[in-house]
Amino acid sequence: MTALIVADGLTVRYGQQAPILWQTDLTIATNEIVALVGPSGCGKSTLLNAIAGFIPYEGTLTMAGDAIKGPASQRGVVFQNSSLYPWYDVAQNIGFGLRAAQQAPAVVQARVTQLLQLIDLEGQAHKKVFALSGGMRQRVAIARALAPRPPLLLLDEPFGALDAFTRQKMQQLMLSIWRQEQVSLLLITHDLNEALFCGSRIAVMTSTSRQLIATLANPYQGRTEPELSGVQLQQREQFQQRLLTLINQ
Amino acid sequence: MTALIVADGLTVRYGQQAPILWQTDLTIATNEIVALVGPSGCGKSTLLNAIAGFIPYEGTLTMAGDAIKGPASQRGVVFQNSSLYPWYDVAQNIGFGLRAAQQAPAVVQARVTQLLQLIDLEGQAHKKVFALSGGMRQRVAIARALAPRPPLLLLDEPFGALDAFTRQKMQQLMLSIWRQEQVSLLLITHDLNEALFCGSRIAVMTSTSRQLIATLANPYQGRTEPELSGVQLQQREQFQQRLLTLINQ
Amino acid sequence: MSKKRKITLAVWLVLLLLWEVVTRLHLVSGILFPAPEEVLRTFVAIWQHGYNGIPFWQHLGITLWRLFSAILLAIVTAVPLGLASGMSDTVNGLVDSLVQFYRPIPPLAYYTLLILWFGIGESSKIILLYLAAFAPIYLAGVEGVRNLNQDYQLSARSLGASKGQIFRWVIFPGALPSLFTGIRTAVGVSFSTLVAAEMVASTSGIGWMVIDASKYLKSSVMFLGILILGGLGLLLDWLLRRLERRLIFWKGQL
Amino acid sequence: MSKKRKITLAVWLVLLLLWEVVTRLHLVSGILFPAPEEVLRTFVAIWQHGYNGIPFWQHLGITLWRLFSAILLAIVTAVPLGLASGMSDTVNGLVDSLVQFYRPIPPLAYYTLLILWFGIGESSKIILLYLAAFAPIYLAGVEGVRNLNQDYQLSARSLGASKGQIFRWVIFPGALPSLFTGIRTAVGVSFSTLVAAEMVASTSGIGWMVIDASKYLKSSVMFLGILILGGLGLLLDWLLRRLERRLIFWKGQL
Amino acid sequence: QRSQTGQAVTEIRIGILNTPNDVAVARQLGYFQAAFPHQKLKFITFDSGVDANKALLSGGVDFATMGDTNGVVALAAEIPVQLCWINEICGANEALVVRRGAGIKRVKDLAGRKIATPFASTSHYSLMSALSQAGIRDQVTLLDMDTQNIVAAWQRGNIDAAYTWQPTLAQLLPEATVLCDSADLAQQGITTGNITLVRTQFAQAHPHLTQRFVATLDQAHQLRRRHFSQAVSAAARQVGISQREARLQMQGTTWPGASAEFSSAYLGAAGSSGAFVQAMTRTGQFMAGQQTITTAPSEQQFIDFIWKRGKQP
Ligand SMILES: Nc1ncnc2c1ncn2[C@@H]1O[C@H](COP(=O)(O)OP(=O)(O)OP(=O)(O)O)[C@@H](O)[C@H]1O
Ligand SMILES: Nc1ncnc2c1ncn2[C@@H]1O[C@H](COP(=O)(O)OP(=O)(O)OP(=O)(O)O)[C@@H](O)[C@H]1O
Ligand SMILES: [Mg+2]
Ligand SMILES: [Mg+2]
Repeated sequence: MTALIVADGLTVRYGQQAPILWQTDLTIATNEIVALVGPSGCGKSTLLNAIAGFIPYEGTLTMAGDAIKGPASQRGVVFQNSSLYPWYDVAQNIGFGLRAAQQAPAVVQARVTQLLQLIDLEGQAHKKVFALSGGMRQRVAIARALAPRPPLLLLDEPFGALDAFTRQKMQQLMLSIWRQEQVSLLLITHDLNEALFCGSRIAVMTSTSRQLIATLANPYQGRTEPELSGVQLQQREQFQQRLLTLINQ
Repeated sequence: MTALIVADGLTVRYGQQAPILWQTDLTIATNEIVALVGPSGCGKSTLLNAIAGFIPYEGTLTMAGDAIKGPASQRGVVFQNSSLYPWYDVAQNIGFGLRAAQQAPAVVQARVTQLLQLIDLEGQAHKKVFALSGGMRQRVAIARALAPRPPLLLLDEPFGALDAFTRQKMQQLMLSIWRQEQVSLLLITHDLNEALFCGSRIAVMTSTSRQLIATLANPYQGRTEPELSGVQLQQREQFQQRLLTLINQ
Repeated sequence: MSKKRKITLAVWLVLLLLWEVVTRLHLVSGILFPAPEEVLRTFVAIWQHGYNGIPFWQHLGITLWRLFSAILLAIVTAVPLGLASGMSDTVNGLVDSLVQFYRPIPPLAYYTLLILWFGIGESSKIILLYLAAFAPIYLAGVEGVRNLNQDYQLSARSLGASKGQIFRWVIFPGALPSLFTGIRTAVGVSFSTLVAAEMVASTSGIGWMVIDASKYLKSSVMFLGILILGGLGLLLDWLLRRLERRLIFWKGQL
Repeated sequence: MSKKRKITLAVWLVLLLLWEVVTRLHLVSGILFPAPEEVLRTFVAIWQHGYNGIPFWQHLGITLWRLFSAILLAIVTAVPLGLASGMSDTVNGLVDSLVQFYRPIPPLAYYTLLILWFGIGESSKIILLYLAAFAPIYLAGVEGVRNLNQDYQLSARSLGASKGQIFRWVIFPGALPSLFTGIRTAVGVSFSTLVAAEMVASTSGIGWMVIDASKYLKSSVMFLGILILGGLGLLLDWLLRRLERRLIFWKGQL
Repeated sequence: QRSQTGQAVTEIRIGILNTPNDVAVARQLGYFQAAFPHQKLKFITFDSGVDANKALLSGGVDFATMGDTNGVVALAAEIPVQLCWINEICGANEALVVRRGAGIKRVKDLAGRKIATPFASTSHYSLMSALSQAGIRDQVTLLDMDTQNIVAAWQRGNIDAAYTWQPTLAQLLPEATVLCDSADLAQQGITTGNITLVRTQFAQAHPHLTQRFVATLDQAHQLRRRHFSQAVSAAARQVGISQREARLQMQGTTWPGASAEFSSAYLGAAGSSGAFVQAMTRTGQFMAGQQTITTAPSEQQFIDFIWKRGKQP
């Protein structure tokens, strides 16, 4: 396992204020999913935005050995507040990255159609984005980030507005993409179950830590409750409790 | 129990398109919490927006007997995408409704301070809203809607961006407010556990129903898992399964 | 008819009535304030026989040609330059102070220089109108970019869009509402520079007609010219707004 | 010094150099294109002895007074009217077509009417500048409201805000970025109407100085006037932008 | 048509004033077409000599008609032009009028009053001269106004007097009396008139054409002398005003004609000075005294300024 993203002594502050992140370290290996959990306002989005190249930082932050200097196509991002382009319809939004990479129109269309199906929005290709429901918007944002097949996906609570069922489908979609393609993910979530289902490792922050306080290997990745024996379920429950305690300490 | 909100044969469409809601009925009684669940894109927000008075409708829709003709201060709303005023700071956003009601500055301040504490944002009174994290924003939006003590609160996935712990706190906050004050709530949520914990009744829509297909009394309101016996837990599980089946049918 | 339309119509009817009454009762001198009928009569006469030996349509045509070529030129140059200046500090450093400097200078003050450099033909007139139209569009471009949510640009770069692509696919549409306001202002401003532009060495054009008439105190022709210019402006603005509604369907949703 | 500033400075130095070279080499006629030294000399002379028997400060003062009273008046009236017109169909029906009608009419065309109604004193000059400044601010107000996310108004009404409160607490701040662009355009436009305004029945003011000089082909005075007007405009715009940065801290975050 | 430099002249551009003058008569009666069958003639109307001067400087026109005060400005500004023709001498068509009943009988009574005139025009110069003669130059408020604005200000009662020309005068006259006109002033040597300037370069390269141009205008002068009403009706049609108006305006002016112009009465014979040249020299001195131009050209400079018909082959 080679390290794709390396953050070493990463410090991030907004303007002249006290730093939000202080000397934190993080490694994301190739083809792993790091689920990042922590209480609201602790700095999860800030960390993700720094990796995305959206905000300046101090310290070391590299992707495949190169310092991160700004947004780039290797790092697909889904914002916490989806920023779809209102002047494009659903299909045009999803195809944006492919058009940017100058793919042939037929290729773009094929991929868009495929993605529309994956996110359960077949037949909505030509809807305006402001005529979408909150959950639909989130799914379009995910599809837009997935479309150009970036080696790293940064997802900031991508399923926050989805009902349980759709959410599960999307989680499974993520995992299957991750299994099929050589892709790494950083997934911010406030749902521990989601973290346990998706994460290869689980990174934890607390309100006051300004750093990752722990990164735990997760033995339950991809395993739904029915798959687990009673003992395993209990162990999982304990693991989850441990995480909760860590987060809120 | 008197009916506060009555929707009778309510039909809502956007422009000339096929109606999103078709002849649906709904009653919200005084001092009850209706939790509305359903898959993404089924029309939950549309229903809430119609009740809020944000979009035109056909059919009957009344609050305390009067037809709803537009937004009004009796109906506090938390949007799915929080629309805080970026030109005001946190405290000014929360105090907006109180200032609109021409409360004395001291009263406004006292209430704002109280609410800041309830939403765990003490000391952040003077932050700019665009310097808030997603979860913080959501909490400010909730506090803003709560501040003027409207008799009806319409909440569109108000806790979607909150971590499990903060989310629980906010749910409990809602319940305690509901118990202490004469207030009714319509709560859209994609989390069945949340619906079960908060809702007096649970209203269900499906992808294709364009109506509420069921409204079920919820015996588990306000009861956390540790409070329930094993049998009760199992019954609750079954109830939840039944809801899931309803939603996704 | 919408309520708004009805009110508008009423306003204009009242104004027309007022005009009629004021001139009927000779409340103001007829030399400088002709009656509506007289203006109408003048219009018919000019429509049929032209003004100064030139048919009405030619006057109108030449004015519109000057205006449209100037505005088109302004749109074509000010839109990319304004957006680029909003995006890039280098471009901003290069052009912004120049635009901000020439912008407040009255056209009448530098018209002399234009005549010296470009002669008294069409080019100096069109350039004058062009300069008047350029500034509001440029400014709207810069502000359109600056007011645009930064997330749009960030996500475009994350999706691998090049600078040019971001320009065309994100900045341009994102600034479009602002640009439209700018273009509407520019149309107004270049219209209102028309008289200055057609004042020198002209023998045709509606602006010239107004100036010429005013010199010989043909007040009904003056009024006619004013009404035509105002009406044209109104019409053009209405067309622009229709276009805007079509193009910027996401207005107020952003 | 930022990179942007450096570039700006370089641009101006290059222009100054070019000017010097062009006049030194007599590439253009010196009659209407004086050398920089000569303009400077004229400036010193006018600074010391005034122009046409009136001290320089008085020329500058009267011009600034006319400008500022006009712009202030325009802000005070056009901001509320524009916002109201963006909010309410009734107000829009009442005033919009009138503004859109007068907006494109060249001031030179209706100046005679202003004199007829308001005389040849300061008022007709200030009104002319006022009318020029009004339209861009009004338009920016209307568009500022229309481009504002509708959720802001809806949530304000849900919070029980009255029409007046929504106006002051939501519409006004929400449209402020747009209004600022409008005001900046208006300042430019009213500056550029200055010569027209001071052309009639005037014997003082920078605009009049330029016109008077151009009548006698005193090119160095003309250039001086142009430079002063451009410089003043630049300065005012810079001040406005500073103010804007302070006031509209949420720019680009919306 | 080839000139001395061997260049074919295909187009002649002529700056004109839109008044019933000799150019208007010549245009209407087709004199120009007859005289220049091989050239395209382009007539460009200028509001004032100010704009005409700029056009001459930029090479936009070859000939331009303007008030003689603007001719002085052109000379003082060293625009490469020459005076080749006097179109008309101002007389009763330009006058100083005062509001009737304002108690103003003589120019002296204007002290403390507001007087409007279009600056840099012949009227401006005439007014300044009249005021200087009365010794009240510094005791009046002068206002720079276009003709139509003079009417507007007059009607509001904002001004007490105005020095202006027809047809504006006619609009003021119902409530006004004439205090003096340009004919009165001309008798005291304060002569004003409209003149035509030619670009020096053009005159030198194409003396034939310049000669023919002058001759064409002289035709109009001759017509006026022989058949006044024919000239009036031609001018009226060309300018688009009524016969009555044209007659009124033309009666107020003098059209000297070529033989008089190139004699000592006006421009002087070859190389020598003439009365009009001397009047212009005084105008230059006066304007320099008013600091409207920086230096007064000398009489010799004015003599050199006149296009020399005598040198023609
Ligand atoms: N402004 C609009 N114009 C047109 N169609 C709209 C508009 N808003 C929503 N819709 C459509 O109405 C349907 C229901 O949307 P709504 O927002 O009510 O869903 P929802 O149940 O709230 O979903 P979610 O859980 O994803 O928020 C969707 O198909 C959506 O595309
Ligand atoms: N643009 C900004 N300027 C200043 N401070 C900011 C800005 N964005 C975020 N912050 C502050 O940084 C801290 C961390 O914010 P961040 O968005 O990273 O939290 P988060 O962990 O993503 O929370 P949530 O789960 O609620 O989204 C918060 O205290 C917030 O107020
Ligand atoms: Mg976050
Ligand atoms: Mg919704």
